[in-house]
Amino acid sequence: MSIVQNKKELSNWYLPGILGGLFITGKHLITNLLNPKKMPTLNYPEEKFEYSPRFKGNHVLTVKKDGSLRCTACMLCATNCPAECITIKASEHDDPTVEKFPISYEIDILRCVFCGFCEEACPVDAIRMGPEWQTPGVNGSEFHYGIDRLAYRPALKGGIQSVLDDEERHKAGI
Amino acid sequence: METKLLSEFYHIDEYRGLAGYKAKGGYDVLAKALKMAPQAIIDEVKASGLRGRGGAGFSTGTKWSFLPKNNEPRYLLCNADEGEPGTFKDRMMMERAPHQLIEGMIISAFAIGSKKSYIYVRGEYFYAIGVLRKALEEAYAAGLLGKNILGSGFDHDMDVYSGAGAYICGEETGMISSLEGLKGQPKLKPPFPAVQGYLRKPTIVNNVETLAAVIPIIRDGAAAYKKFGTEKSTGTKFFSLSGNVNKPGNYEVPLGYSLKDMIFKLGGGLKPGRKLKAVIPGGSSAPVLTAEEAERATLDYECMAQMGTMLGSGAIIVIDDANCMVDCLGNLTHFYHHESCGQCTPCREGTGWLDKIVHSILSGKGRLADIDLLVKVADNMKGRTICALSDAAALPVLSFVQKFRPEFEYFVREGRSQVTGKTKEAVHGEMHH
Amino acid sequence: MAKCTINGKEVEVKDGTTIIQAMSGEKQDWQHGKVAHYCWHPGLSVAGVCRLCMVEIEGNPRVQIACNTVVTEGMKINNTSEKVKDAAKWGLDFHLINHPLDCPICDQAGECGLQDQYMEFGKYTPEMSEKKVKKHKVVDLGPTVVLDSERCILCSRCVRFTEEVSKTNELGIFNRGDHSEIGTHAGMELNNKYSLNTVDICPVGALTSKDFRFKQRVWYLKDAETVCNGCSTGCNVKVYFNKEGMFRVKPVFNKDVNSYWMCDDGRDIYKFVNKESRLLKAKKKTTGGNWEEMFPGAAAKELSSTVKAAGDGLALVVTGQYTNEEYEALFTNLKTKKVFHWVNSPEKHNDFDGLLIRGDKNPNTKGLQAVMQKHGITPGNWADLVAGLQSGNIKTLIVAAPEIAAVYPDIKHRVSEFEKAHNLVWLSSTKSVEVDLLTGNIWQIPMKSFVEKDGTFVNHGGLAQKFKKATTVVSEALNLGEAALLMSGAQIMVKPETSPFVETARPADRVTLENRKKNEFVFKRGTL
Amino acid sequence: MIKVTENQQSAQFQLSAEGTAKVKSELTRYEDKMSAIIPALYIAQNENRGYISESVIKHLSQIMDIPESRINEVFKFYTMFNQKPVGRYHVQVCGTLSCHINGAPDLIDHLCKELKVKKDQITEDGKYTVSRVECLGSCGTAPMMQVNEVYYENLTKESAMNILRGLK
Repeated sequence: MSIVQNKKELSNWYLPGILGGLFITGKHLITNLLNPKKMPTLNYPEEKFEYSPRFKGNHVLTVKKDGSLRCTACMLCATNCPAECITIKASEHDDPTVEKFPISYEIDILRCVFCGFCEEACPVDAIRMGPEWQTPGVNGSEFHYGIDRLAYRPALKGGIQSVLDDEERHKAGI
Repeated sequence: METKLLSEFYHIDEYRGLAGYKAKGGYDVLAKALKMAPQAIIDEVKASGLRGRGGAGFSTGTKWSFLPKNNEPRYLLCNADEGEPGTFKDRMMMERAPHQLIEGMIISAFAIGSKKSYIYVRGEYFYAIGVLRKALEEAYAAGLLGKNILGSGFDHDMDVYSGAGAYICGEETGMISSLEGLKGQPKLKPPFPAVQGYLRKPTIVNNVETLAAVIPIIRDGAAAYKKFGTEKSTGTKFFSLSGNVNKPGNYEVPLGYSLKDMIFKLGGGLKPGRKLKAVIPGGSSAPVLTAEEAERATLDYECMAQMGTMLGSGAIIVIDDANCMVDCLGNLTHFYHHESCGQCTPCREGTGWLDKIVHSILSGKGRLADIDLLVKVADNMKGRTICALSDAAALPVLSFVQKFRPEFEYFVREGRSQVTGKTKEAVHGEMHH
Repeated sequence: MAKCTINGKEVEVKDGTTIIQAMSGEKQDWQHGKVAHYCWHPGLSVAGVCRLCMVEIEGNPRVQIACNTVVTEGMKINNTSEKVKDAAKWGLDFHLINHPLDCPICDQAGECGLQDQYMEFGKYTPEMSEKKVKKHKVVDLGPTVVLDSERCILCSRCVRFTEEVSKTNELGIFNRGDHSEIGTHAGMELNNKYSLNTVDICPVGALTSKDFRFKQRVWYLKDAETVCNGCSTGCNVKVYFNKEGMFRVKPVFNKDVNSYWMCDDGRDIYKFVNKESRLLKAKKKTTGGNWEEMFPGAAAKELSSTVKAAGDGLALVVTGQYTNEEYEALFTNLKTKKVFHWVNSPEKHNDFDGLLIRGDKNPNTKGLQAVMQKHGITPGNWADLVAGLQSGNIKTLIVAAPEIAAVYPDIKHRVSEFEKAHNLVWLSSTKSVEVDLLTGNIWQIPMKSFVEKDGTFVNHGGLAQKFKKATTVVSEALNLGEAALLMSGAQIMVKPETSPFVETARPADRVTLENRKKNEFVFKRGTL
Repeated sequence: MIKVTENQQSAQFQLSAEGTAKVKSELTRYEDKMSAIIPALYIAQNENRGYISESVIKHLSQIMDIPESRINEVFKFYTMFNQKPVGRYHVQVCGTLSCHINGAPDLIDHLCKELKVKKDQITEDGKYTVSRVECLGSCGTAPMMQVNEVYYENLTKESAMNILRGLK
């Protein structure tokens, strides 16, 4: 790796470097003061950065029209997860059209590497990676997100609707 | 002209009873046969070149010679299930001349040394079953059945068994399963019925007409019988003419008779203003012939095979130009979808698939790729199952699509029939029961 | 013997074997080439309905099914030709056109015949775009099995099983064509002693076991072969387990013991191995005191003094549930003449239901009798034990208790008799409610279950069957031999094996704040 | 979890004495007693108002000592055994090819319209059920129908309705 050496005599002096730096900072200070609108920085946390839909943040368990979890506890995400941080406990649903659903669905966020493999593995669009990522926690156990945290946390406003829907699927005969 | 070898006295009502039948020379051939050696009868039938009249056209003599040469009990079964659409000759023979069938069966049973035989009649023929039962009582009373028939020391029992509505029971081993009280599902072959059939005993299954044809062969000898028909397809055969023809019905003609004469002379031609479009020569499972092919076809096993179709049960369905071929194919695929016994996967699922594809075309939602899909599915059903129903379901599809492809493509492009202009609502594909 | 060439290789088979038997070979290892098949099962009759096992035979224009065609001399068979591959591709396609998209919720996923054989022989370009046939889902067939008719490929294995093996004729295929469905006649249940075998032989997820329903995904389970300790037949079985416990038991083929089958009671033996029903710690209780837990090895060592003090006042009660090796060690180390063989329900001892279930519910009765004979011990009858306990000349009683207490109906009555002993040592792998209620000096020492130790069982027919340790559930448990050695005063060090089993509810590695303080990783800065 | 239960609405079915005797005679008539299943089902269907219910199968299974699932398999395989009640006159119009191209579909629609009933349902007075069936082996006299046990051939819309009205 070749390193560019600035051999000019002037760069050995202390003052010209400092004054140059101060000049640049002053220039930015003036322009921002004159038209604050053009400032690139955001007033966090009031304004939050608009991430692209592909952004891989905290997981979201999608819901059906009637609000129940879309997930069928098929364990494909847990199998595909390299960090093995998803533990699911499946059980029988009393509504005969829904055969299998998760009683407990837990992601240990501390273990999760946010790679999105679970999103890819899911056959029924039940888990997605949402835009938020700044979620603090004090106690280690707070970093175990359960169903209520993953599907119905306040930021999701009642849960994100899944694209797939059972009625259309059954009507199409699949 | 018709040559009434078997059906000479069918027009006489008393011929149905024992007295009327005997008056016309009935049961004399039985007396003659009982004096002959059983092997001589088999050789006579083999020499006559008689081939199965039910649909397969297998040489009857050869089939009889497959029986093991020991005197283990064996059965003779008469296949009167007649489920092939377009065929109604067996019904006429049983209703008009039950004793002819009974006499033919006793001679055949004597030839193969069978002590017990059944006539398996399809359940819908209540009247024919009644006539047969009465004829059997008369025969038992007259000593023609039971112990020591006509003093010849040969005893034989015969019974009628009623089916219950299943096209599959027309298949040899399907009928045997039905007789054994199981679902009428065909059995794995080998072992073939001649080696191990009904109740795992050697069994011979022949069609009504085949067994009746034994009588003229024994009465006049094989040479006289060979005078009728062509060199390889000897003798006469009943042809059931139906469809858009003025005089539908059963006609007994020598094999090799021209199909054109059958339709326009005996059949009385088409309705005025209609032109011939297609002919199904051998029952619904025989590939269809276009009008030109039908003009030059002759009704015998060789010519039919040469034109890529089958003589089958001899049921000629005439279709004129007022019918839409796609609609006719939909009718046939629904028939096979309803009648598949569901044992083998290619046929159980394939018939359903073909039916749904044709009906999606009929309802105007077909795609061009569907036509090639029909050919691919039908090709991959043929020859892959225990019995020939999947071939019977595939052959109409292949022949209809190959010979009337423009009509299918028109239906797909326009969404309605080229002939009738109608489309069928999609509900038809669902099965009712 | 008929000689034929399969895929170019010369093979010699007995007369009358079909091509599929020739290709699968004795041990089902398919070394002559894998044949796709569903309805053929070596233990059942040939149905020939799935039409997948197509092979090409020289001189025969059409492909033939391998399961029904008998090998004749000089027959040349190949199943690698394009025609056969195409036949298998389309055969599988026909199976799948009406098959529901249930893999996410189907228990059979991971070991499903359709999944595996489609990956191997499939076409990968499905062309079915019509409506699928809708049938009954989640049908309750009986106490043990759930049916899903849409997944069923109608291979009729289960119908043939209820006809030929269990001979109970509950199942049938009703209706016709592609509306046919497996089922029982209204109201009748699939409720015989071998009903769960239908779940094993069902190649797809149509028949699933109620007991295993949704418990675990099969690719999370490890399996190990062992011998069932449910009764004296000694069926070869495979147990399926992982970190959270043992989930199910399936039979393994053994020509002369259980062929391909296994009874339903045998499938519950995993319940006596899981932690919920196991004795985890040794327990000691002196008269008037209550139970105090202790380390099993220490308890056994401490007992060596009482055993030496008892001298010939020592009595042994043994049951047929342990292995030959353990009996050997027991009788060589604890020298005593007073040995009693506790037999459960002797009157039902030589019942036999004609297939696999035997009245003698102990896996190793014959082995115990052989070892006792070798050591010249004749088991005393029960009255002497009771008399000895009353008269007090039996001071210390060591009981090698049964693993599966349920098969010992007289346990409450017997345990009340043991209570009279001055010192009672109860060696058992499972918790025992009756013993917990006793008073007096009682020791309970946890034993290893049959899955956690190597050993040999001798079944009713005298066939000795060796089996290996599958896994460890209770790490501190001893086996009978170790306990006997320790109690007889030998100075051996029993090292507990590491047990992968954890409490089911607790996630494996929860990081709590207390852990973080102890965990030095957090405070030492890592070097890049 | 759907429980396959026996629907209780049909009271326990009992064959008449004469019917039982006929079934018993059928058992010994053929080479193997299983062959008596189809005749027995015919006898039971005639005595149970033209259709077969689950209790009929249970009763037959007791009399003939054959497992219920075997009888039920045969019953549900064949089309001439009705699984649902039918009217006193079961009008079965053939719909296969020869009849199809000779106007069978219009005949069926006409009959359904006239009798104000949908296919396979029973008219209010319980007298008729119209259903389309497969080939009845009378293609020369198309279009045709079978009412219970009698074939009526060479039909037109009017002649068919006259025949049906004429039935008591």
